[in-house]
Amino acid sequence: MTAVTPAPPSTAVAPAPAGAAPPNPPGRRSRLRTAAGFAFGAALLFAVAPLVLSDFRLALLAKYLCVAMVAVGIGIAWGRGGMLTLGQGVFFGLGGYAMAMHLKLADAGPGGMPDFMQLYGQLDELPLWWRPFASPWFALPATVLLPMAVAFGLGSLVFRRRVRGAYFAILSQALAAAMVILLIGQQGTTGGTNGLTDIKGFFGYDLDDPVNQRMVYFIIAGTLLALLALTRQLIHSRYGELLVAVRDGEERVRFLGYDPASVKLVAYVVAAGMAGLAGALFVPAVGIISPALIGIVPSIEFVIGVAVGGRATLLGPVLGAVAVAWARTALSERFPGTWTYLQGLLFVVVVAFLPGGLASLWALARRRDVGARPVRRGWLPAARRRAERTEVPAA
Amino acid sequence: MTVLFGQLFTGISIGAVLLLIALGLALTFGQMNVINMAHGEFIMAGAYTTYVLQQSITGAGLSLVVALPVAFVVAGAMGVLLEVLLIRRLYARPLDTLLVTWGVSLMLQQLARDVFGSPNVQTRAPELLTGNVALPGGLTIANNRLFILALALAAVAALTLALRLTPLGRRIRAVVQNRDLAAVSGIATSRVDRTTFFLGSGLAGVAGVALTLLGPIGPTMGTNLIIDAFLVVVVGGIGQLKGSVMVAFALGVLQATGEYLTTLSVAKVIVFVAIVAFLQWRPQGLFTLRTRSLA
Amino acid sequence: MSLFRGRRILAGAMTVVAAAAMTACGSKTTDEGGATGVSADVSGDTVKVGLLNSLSGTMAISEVTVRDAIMLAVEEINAAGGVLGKKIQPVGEDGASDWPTFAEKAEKLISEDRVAAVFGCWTSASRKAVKPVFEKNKALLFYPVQYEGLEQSPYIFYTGATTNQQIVPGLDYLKAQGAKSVYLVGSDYVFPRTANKIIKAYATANGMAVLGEDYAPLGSTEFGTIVNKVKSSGADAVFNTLNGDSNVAFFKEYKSAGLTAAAMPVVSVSIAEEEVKSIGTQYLEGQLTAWNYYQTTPGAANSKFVAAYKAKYGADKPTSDPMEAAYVGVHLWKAMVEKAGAFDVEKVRSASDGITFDAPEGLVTVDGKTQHIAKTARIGKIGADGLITEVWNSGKPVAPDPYLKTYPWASGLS
Amino acid sequence: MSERTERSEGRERMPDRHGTSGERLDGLSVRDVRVSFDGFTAVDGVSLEVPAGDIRFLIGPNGAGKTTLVDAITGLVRATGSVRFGAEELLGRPVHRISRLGIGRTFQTSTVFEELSVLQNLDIAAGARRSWATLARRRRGVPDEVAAALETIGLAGRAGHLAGTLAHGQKQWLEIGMLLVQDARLLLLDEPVAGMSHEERDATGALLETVSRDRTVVVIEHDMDFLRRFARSVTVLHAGRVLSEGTVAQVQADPRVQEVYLGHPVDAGSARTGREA
Repeated sequence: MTAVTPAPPSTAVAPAPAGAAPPNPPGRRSRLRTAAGFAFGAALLFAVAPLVLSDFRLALLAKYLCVAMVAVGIGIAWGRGGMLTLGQGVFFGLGGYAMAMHLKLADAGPGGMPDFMQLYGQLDELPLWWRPFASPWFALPATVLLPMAVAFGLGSLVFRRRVRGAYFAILSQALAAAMVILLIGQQGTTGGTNGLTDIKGFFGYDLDDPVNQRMVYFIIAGTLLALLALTRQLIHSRYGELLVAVRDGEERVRFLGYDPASVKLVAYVVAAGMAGLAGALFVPAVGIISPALIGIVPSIEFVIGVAVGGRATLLGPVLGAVAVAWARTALSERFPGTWTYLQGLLFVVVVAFLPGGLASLWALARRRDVGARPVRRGWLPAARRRAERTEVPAA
Repeated sequence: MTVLFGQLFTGISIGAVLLLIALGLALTFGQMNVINMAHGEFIMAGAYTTYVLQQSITGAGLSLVVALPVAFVVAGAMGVLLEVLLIRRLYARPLDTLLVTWGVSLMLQQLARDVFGSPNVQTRAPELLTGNVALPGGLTIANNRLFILALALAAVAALTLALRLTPLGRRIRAVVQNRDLAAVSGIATSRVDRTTFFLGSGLAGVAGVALTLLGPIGPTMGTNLIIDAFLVVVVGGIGQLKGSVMVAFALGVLQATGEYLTTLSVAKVIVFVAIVAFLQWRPQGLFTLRTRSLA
Repeated sequence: MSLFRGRRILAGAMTVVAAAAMTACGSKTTDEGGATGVSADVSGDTVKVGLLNSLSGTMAISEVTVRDAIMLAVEEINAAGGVLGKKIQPVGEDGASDWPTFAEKAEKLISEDRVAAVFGCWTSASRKAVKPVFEKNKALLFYPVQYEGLEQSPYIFYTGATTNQQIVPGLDYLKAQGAKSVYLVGSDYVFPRTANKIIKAYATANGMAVLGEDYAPLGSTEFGTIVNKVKSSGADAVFNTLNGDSNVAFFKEYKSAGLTAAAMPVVSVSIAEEEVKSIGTQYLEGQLTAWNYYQTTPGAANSKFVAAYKAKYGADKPTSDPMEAAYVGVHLWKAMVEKAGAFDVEKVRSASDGITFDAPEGLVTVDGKTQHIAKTARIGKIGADGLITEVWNSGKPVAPDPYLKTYPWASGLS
Repeated sequence: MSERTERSEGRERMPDRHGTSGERLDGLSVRDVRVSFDGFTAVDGVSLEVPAGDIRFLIGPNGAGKTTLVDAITGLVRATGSVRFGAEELLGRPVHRISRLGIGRTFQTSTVFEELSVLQNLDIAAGARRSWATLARRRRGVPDEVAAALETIGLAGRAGHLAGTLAHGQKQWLEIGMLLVQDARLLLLDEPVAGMSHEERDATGALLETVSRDRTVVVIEHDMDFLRRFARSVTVLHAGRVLSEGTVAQVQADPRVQEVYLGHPVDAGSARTGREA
């Protein structure tokens, strides 16, 4: 029970057993919808977007999709698991730095050192902890495993001690702040506030070349779709049901003989892995990773996207993240002086008056069956309300 | 030795600032469960109030004295407006208050930028508060720090007395402890909520006035303070003023010690790590209202 | 059942598409000259230039005034007939104090708006973030702020001071005043750390003692400990590379601790007239600054600049070094374009060497090799009226030396 | 892990009614249990024996320590003394471990997962011993013990409904059903019939009798009528101590009980809001 094994993705395509139609799991029609949805999404991302968007806009979309990956993870941890994590920037950053370190080393060539180290660090040789990242066999898995390991460490401490609700939110926020300070303080080896910039190549491909930028976009789009498939499986698995149960009644689940800490831990670790992957892909897409992407503000912005889209749905976080990022770009281009008002207003209106997010508009428009969730008025179940209000259970 | 005493006082004065900025949150977050990210902008409003008053009241000392109550009312009114317009709808989902008020804080910052300009503005401090008290052994204690310490302690005392002794305070405590029971006992809970929010936000305004003696007055001043303030309340324990008071000073001294022995950056990290470790030990903070409740 | 198979096929198709995209004729890093620049759109009777500054976020404090100064220069040039007969059409973007946003907006200005040049950026981090974008697209950036040196991009013109035009003169001045020891206080980021390395090398070579070195996180406003340490160190002077909000808190603490400009002067490199105004002369009177320009700098060019700026933005608005450098940048670009006779970036670059401009700070000359400009170094003292008056200057423009190659004591630095 | 997987998979196929028949029936033994909060002693040295298969009612005025005692047994609050179920000592174990020893409880306010269906609620309750591999897969079909529990609690027709849409009584039954599939051999029910109609009370009582055939049941209840009809034995708590114990008749005849308890006949109503509630 305490072992942590995330859902193996291969089960995503396991055939349904004949006969015994269970009342709840998605039926034929829903499967049809899913397949159609995926096909539509793939067509949109792989065919339409590259055709209609300029190189510059496509690169922006690639950036948005990275943010969307983080959002998918937050959707699991927060929407499904009730853990409002305001520190996803940390995991995004860990993934991004791991990737950027590798790419910087690859740019520098064998035995070379990243330019900034000589400039700011006056180092004669590569610091020890940089060295493993020269190997793609270390760096690539590290982009995902490193954030997951950190999440595992922190999560197993925090969840077991039942730190939750606002406590957890603020603690994760403090984590983001601490990470930023730590990175900036180590300027000679991390690039300080500048971060790691000027990344030229991606596994031998020149990132200045628009064709290669397009390739990076396709990789990102493909990864996002894969993550969505994985998430869909997770949500509909028994674990997914259990996670919702933990969100709505952690103590009750404990009395059923589960250890809610492990249940939450899995969701948190998965979300961290997704954020790490997103950070790793962000680096070739944008060419920079810096503390500015990790701190409190970007971490909240990740969450805002999820809230705007619809936290507990599968697609809500993706659409919300893309919509918020797009709105940010579009508004700031159109109204450079006043866009912050509009952005703030968007958050306020959506979160306060449309708690199910934009996805709930869709759901309201076409009443969906029982399996899907945040449709009803009031949206938050009584049990959840209690869980959030009553932050102080007898220890 | 002088330096050590100096550091101890620095720690205490950092604690006093933390306490002052956290005190309002101890009410709104601690008592009402509202995570108000715009609290920092209420502090900013207090600071700008001082600035505006100095445009017409030329005496620095007088303007400061006038600014304290005015800022309390200004920030308190902003808080009430926020409560009535938004937060009232969100009592059932405290975590969402965080996101909504964050949006509000963005807008308030931009508003400050448009009204007062992007650069920081200056206020004059009374000459008395820019000097220091010399103690034997070469030790000096800055007057503005003493003033803030006194102000923080006075605010705590006033708030404690108000909560303990006044009918309003009793009502606030009743609503905190059992909203439904308070409601059926004839307490207008929504009015109590509004009053509590007024007090909490008003205290932010007072903190803003005090901070003009120490730091910058600008559109982003609030964002730098808000996390520290929340940490104080979280570690202190929700619903307890004494927790916040003790934790503010403890964190202040810890930070000052860390700063002295290492660097400012490392000290900040040390404080964060200490907080995580502390919450491992006491997940509900230093002091908790023990209640039996499920989930 | 069949649907699942359908999805598997779909997944397969996606993989194929992705694989195809990967192998599709992208150039490898080893190929030469893969990317080509985007040329500016100069087809109409206007020419677009980009303005890239933070209008929101923490850096807006400083960068908004730079934007104002750029706009003033643009208007002046347009009023005088434009550049090569074309009116300048400014396209403004908000960098939002966020480095990746700077990169995004730079890319947008270059490839969507097809501007002829971009003016802006403030922090080193934002410059580092946009540098690859300008180099990739072979587009021009005019960077208006004093910085830590050690950089020379072919597509950036640095119109602010590099270290040998600001920090080194500041140290020279302290040395001449008889300072035997300094204490270093800075914000925790690239510029102060690099500056302090230079200062330490200088101090070692010149028999000055560095009694301490402390950094505050960016935006930090708690200076009790640092001032405590500074005070007990008994240094002759403090060299201050703090940035933004931290300066306000530092000087308030400094005064409260009983430290004065007479007993322990502070030389600041990030405090200009605008900052003086926001900190208050109550705390700053008598302290020193190192820059290349002050509002009080004598000369007809400056009188005209100050008058024009105040007329446009208000009599209470001071002018400062970064604003002036930004203003000068636009005029230098105009001169380069006119000398080259074209907006083409490569032609502008090769025409740049030796361009001079009678700037508010005095005569400046572009050094085509480093793409920095020769400027006069000036040490100033902050007065009770909030203005800074010059107490020393280098007498003639100091040639830019971003890598400090002409200073023997700095040989180990770059 | 693999061994566990087999067991849990095997359990799902088991034809027995609730997967419990044939397992041993244990009694609860509480010895000198004390619980105090910040100086206030809520349970002050309670000892009681509940024999296997009993339906024991815990009664007592508001603040007597009934719920706190159940909290102590289930690990929610720290206590000193000894609580044994069968051969296992419960005190000092974490909540979920105690639960896995076969101790199940309900709460005064119903705590079903309102956003999940009845079936999903029961499936989760049945699954505490499932391996992660099982958890990662979707539920296909209805596990046998869940189907049996659906029958027992009479909610077979509403399996697909969201638990939040059930009537109050039905939620309570769902909670009991969750204990059944959870394989609880000791059921601790906190005011199961509060707020129920007469018909619902009768049905609940009948359910308790069915359930107690192969389980031990402890009920906290204020409803005297319900107690008289369904209790097999009664323990009266007062001020954190055992005041009286015996059959319904014995307890009713005890003068001490009459003094402290029957003097406050309408406890049930006010109990909802106080600390004890």
